Amino acid sequence: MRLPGKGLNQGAKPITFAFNGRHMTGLEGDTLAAALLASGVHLVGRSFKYHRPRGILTAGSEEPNALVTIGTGGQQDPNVRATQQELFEGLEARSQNCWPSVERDVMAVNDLAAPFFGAGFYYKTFMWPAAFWEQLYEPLIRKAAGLGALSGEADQDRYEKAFAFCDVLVIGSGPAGLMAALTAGRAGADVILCEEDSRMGGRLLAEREEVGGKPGHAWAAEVLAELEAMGNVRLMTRTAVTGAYDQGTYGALERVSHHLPRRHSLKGSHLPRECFWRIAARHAVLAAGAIERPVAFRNNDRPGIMMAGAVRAYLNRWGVAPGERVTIFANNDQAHRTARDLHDAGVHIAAVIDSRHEAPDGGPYQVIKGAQVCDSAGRQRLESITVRSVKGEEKIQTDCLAMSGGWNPSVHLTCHLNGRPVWKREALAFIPSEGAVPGMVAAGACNGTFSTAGALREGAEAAAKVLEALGLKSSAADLPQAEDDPYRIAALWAVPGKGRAWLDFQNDVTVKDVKQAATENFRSVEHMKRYTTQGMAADQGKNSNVAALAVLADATGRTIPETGTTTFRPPFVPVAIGAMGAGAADEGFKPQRFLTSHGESDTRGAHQVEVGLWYRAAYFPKPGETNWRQSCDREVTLVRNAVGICDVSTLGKIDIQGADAGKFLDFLYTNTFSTLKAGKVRYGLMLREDGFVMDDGTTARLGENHFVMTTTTAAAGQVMAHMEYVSQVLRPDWDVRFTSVTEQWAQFAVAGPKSRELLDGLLDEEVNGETWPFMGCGEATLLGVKGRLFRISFSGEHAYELAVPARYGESLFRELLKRAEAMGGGAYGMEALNVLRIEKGLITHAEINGTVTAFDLGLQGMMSTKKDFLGKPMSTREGLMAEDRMRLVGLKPVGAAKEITAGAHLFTPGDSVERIYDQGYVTSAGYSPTLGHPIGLAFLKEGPDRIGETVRLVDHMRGADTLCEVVSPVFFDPEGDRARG
Amino acid sequence: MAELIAKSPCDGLLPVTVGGMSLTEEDPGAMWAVAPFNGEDKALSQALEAAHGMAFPAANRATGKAGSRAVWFGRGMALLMGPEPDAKLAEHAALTDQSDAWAVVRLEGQGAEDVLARLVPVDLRAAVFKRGHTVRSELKHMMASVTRTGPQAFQIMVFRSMAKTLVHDLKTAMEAVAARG
Amino acid sequence: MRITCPLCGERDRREFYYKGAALVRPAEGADLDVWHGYVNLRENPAGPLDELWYHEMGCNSWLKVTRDTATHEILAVQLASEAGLGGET
Amino acid sequence: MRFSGWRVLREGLTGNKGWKPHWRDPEPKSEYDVVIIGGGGHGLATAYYLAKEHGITNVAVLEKGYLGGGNVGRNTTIVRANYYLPGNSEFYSHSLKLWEGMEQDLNYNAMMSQRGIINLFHNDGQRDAAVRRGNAIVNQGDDAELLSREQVRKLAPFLNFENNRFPIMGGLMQRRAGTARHDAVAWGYARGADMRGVDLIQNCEVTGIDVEGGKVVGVQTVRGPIRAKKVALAAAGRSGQVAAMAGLTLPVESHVLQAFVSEGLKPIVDHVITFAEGHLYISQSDKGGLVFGSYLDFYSSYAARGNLPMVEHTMETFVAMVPAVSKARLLRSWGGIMDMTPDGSPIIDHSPIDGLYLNCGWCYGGFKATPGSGSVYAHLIATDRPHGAAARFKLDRFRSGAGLMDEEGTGAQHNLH
Repeated sequence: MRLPGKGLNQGAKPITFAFNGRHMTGLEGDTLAAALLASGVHLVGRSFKYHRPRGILTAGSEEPNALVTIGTGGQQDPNVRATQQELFEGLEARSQNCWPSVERDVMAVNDLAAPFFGAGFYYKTFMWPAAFWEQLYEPLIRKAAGLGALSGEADQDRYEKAFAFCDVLVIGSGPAGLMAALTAGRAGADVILCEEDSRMGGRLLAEREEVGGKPGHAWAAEVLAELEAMGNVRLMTRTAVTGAYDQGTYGALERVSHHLPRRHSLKGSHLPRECFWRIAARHAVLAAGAIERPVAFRNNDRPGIMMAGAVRAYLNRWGVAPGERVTIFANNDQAHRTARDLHDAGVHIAAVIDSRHEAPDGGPYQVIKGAQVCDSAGRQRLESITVRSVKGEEKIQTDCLAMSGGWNPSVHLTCHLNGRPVWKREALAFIPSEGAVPGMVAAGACNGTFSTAGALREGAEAAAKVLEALGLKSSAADLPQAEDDPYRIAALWAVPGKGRAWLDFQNDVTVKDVKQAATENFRSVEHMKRYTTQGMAADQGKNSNVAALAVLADATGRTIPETGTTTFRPPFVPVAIGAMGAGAADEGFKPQRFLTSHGESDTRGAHQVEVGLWYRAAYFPKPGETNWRQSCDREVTLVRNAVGICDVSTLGKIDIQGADAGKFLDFLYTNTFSTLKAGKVRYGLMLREDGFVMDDGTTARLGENHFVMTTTTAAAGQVMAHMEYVSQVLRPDWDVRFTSVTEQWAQFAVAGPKSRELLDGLLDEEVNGETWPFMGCGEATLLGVKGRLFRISFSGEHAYELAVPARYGESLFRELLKRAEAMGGGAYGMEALNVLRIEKGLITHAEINGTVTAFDLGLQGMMSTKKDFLGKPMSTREGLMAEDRMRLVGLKPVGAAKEITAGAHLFTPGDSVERIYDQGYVTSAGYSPTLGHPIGLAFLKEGPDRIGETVRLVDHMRGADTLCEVVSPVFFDPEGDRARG
Repeated sequence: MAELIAKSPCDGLLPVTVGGMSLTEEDPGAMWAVAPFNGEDKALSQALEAAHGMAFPAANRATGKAGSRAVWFGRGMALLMGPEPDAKLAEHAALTDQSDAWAVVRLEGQGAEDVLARLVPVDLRAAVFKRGHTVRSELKHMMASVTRTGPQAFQIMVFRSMAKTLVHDLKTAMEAVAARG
Repeated sequence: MRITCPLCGERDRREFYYKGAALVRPAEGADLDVWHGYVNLRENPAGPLDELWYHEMGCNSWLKVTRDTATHEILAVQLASEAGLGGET
Repeated sequence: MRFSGWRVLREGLTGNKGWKPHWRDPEPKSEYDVVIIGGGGHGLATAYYLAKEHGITNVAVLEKGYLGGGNVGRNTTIVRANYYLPGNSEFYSHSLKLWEGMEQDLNYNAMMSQRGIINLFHNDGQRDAAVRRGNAIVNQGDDAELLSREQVRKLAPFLNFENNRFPIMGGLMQRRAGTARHDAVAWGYARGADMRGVDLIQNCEVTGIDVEGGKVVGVQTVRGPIRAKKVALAAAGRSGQVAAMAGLTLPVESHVLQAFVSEGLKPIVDHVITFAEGHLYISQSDKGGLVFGSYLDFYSSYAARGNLPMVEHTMETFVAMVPAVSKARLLRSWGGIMDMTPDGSPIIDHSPIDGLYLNCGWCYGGFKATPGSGSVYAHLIATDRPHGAAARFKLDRFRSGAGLMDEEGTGAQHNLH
């Protein structure tokens, strides 16, 4: 019911919305919960386990009951807190976890079977017969469990992430936070003030207590105006600080457009739905306030039973009275304000029940002292409560009970770095342990100081402390007048009695469950939590942890501090995966690297595949070719018979200079490079310190102190980091410098018997065996552009690699293709490149798979005995030289089924196909059009000693089972005449 | 005789204008990595001064001016942007041509700082990151160099092959910033 | 986590690559047991640890960072090139 | 007390007053035949199998905190046997078989759910690696099958098959794999061990290991000295610390691995799904929470909590691969301390000290190993001979280089796993 002349948004624009299909009207500035209460709606959802009818308990993000679903399809948003969702025109919300409707939910039968659904019941049954778990029990449990539902469609909204930096991060904008921000701001500190709510002010918006002689919200407005005017203060509303991380890093979630009509957050618009902030703060002031805690009594979970502070918020901020005959049940003075405020607003107070005999008298309404509420009635809305006092039990008609068991300081963030809160007995609450988060100071209610004056004072003091550490002068803050009432409270956690008294509303954990857990010796608070699931619901126990802890302490005869503290982990409030993963959809996931030839390959219809971050052409289909094999075979053949062009720019290229460059390479590679003549290229092998092969490639000597190294595409980054490591960490005195030139040069392989002919006229000098011998290299001018030429071959053919500055890459690629095609050649892609190198037994990372040694690859000859090199000592371990290691061989099929598949395993014919008889596996396979049959490379136990033997190849995954002959890995032109000639 | 045609890294991708912000490709001229050899730092800096009128930049700083800059490029390295390096520099430093290795763009306009705050994990606000300041950091997941060239202008560099992603990421952030109004 | 790079200043952990314990490399000729200790065995303390980080997305410096593995507090940072980890050569 | 549906029914009708403690809280005795250091999944399972399979019941499990408070209570609950290297193959195969009979054996419902795991691959190289793995699994006698893109689509239509960065090419599926309720595994073994006379002693931190003449004779604890004929380490992330008490240095680095759970949601993910690109693994619990994880944070840590870069990487991969979960909200994240070996595979072996046994180096694989680890470790402790399924988990493989088990192929060096 909305009260005329009440609330801070009175007279605001009316907004129409719908709940479960029913259309209603609220006011701008309302939360969905406020608008529902104003429209007399209390039944909002159903509980997790028993599907009990539930209403609105709180007025904040800690709400455990009033979770709804908003939107449909790609915008369907489950588990939205009605107490946080701001009203907007056209908002459509619906209840969840109920069928067919929230009023009539068939799963509510669970409530009748409650006696059998006690703590941990599922650990004790559903075990017979074993197969029934997956087939029967579990599907039923899964169907019943869960809250809201995802639509299964891709999210249509945008999200973003951002970084922010500040001297002081103030978390919370209540009296403590505002005072801290004001003090720090005036001192010139770089301040960020984060407030989870849509409006700054915290409890000042919900209470009627004055600050500085004016209404709290008015004082807040003045402070905010001053902060706004400062250049050094950043105000962030709708922004919840979600986590504290190391060295002053904080995560924060900004709800950018949840409060706007949905069209604003559609892909068409660029306005993100949420922004996840990474804030680096030198210091932080935690002013997160406190969360009021319920009292456990029989049937304390009915719609209409709310937190006393929340009732005040609905009344004073939104002008909404949640009931017409309100009762209050409390163990502390503060809750009496609820009665006072409601009464002043003309709402009938049926009774105030205070568990303390020395409770204050309050106003002109009955206060029942030393009494407790021990039961309630009303299925879908509270109708009455039962009060137990010295006079016995009496029933009181009421449609709203405002309860308060006291307040729990919001210590959550101080637990994120494993800090343990400490018990403050006089406040009956856990408060932050000092220094739990380096650089963070707690102030106000989150520090167990509950008066407004106390909060203002601590906020100013916290800021002063931080300013001092920053070396900034703080002028003594002029603290405004405010109430400084003592926080009078007497312990009351659970009202004794029969029946179920709820602790964790959402997960349906009752006092009985906690007691049973204790009986079953789950005495550790962590055991109790895990056994009963208390604190594991969407509110992470914000409403229930301390009370549950107290009940456990009581049940195990220990004090609360003895029983232990509960810990909280990030995030403080649940964060959409889409927000923390913002920007990763589709191409945003990882950078895309494109070759200069990419566009030209596209126009030629190349099938392009991602190789690491790069895109490379797999093959270039010609008209009439219906599958990749046809294209691949043709491309292999044109290289063997004419000339092929392939973009090889993805290979890592590192420019190495300096007086010690040769020495450096000798240390890096297993073989020697200092002896390499200028103008020549040499193949090299690199080990890790553990003695296994890291990478291979060719390195060219361009001058006395100048080399250019080639790495594999896959290891380019790793090798660069490795070289920096060796240079900086291991050999800092050696004079050597290197720079990646992978991106500087576009490099193309020109391979095939007609490659030299192709170069005629392309270079302005003549190309012949003398000018460019095999493994020769040097500068060359290509069509007037200074580039480099390397006579190296990865195909076994007479071949060159041409490098030009990348700006000319596309143009040169076109020119090379034009010339090649005129000679019956053309472009070849990764598939053909792969077949060509397998035919020659040349290895890639399919073979250099991290677990092989030079010995396995048959390259032990490259391990220099004359010099030291990185990885040498460990490479001599017996295990890395053992004869029975799997070593590289070639395979060719024999018998009928001619098939070789990568990943297949090898067996000795006659052995049964079991792991214990496993002889090896195929690393690379392909069809060789040159030889007219499939070929493969494999690692085989004692491989080189088994040339000529037959092995059985078995591939269960692809259904291949064939015999192969073990051959040399070099299938084609073993003498290498074609490359040299 | 055929001749080779040059193509810039962001060819066909830029310019882009969003709200009051513009993203354009820069033509930096020549770019050479200059890495002084052991004990040659001072000599190199003098040679650089003599030949190109600018000192070797301190860490996180750029020297020179538009058209002829030396941008600190990480440990023991600067990127000489504009002129071809004087041959004498080679006596004191390793010189490596990078003219084609990097995509160079200019982000300018109201909100440019906010755009970079969505991509770069370093505080680039004017109060701490002034004209002539430079950082090596990452832009989203790309290795990047960012230099402030004006009150609301930045020079941003990533590897040439990532130009498309650079434009995609910057444009997306520009749109989000503009949408906030 | 934030690490103060001697060259770049305070930077987010995301810019760095982690290698692990910063140990002095044995002499090439050292006994294999010594090499085994260097490559495989770790004191693995729950407290201050000298370790190697690489400012991969920054200035390319290798850093020797002294960090408390129990609290993540960073106690010291220096350029690895000045830490003498290469051993006798 | 034997658990059953009838018991639950009977207790329900009589006010649930008859439930008994799951385990006792005994005072430590002055001497045991076997002292197990660490009351996590592996320690409790070891105690259980020592008692059940070897009749050794004069056993104490010493836990510095509460039972099951370590990694067994903070993981992504995945159970599988899809390894491909000798050593891991036979061990995880043995472990999965034990999982399949665990609940009846323990009379405790650990909710072992064989919903199947699908390892997705995105390119030829990853596919060939998956094929090699799948073949190894079948050769070991376990189940594996290669799924086409369309077969994957039928099982998990909500995945982003059109991802224009790393399209899904297919998957390797093991139907017998799945998930289990992690805490219940620890509690089930604890209850089973306790019933057989094992003393489970909580809040009993070990402060020293007593060695005389190269032989272990007992341990020092915060609750006094305890003599023991045999002492068995099962301290997971703390292994290095505990071993140091006996003067041993292990080839182990402790790292933090984060795990994540979302708010409860109606069922959408029916299987365990992993992605080769970005290394993400996801499943959905019976309570409806999406449970997922990714890489280590990649720095040594005992803090059991992580930092944002890896959190963000995990979420980014999730968004890229499964855009349909973008609106699911992360509820909680936590970190476990992983004992990482250079090759990423575990150690179950004698230590150089007589009577002191090692069980450590579980890296990412500890939870799924729980029953297997317990049974083979118990066998080693009881018989002083390695169990056939764990004969390759040798400590000296790092020294000799023989039999290294580098499943990832990233290299047998600490920083690479």
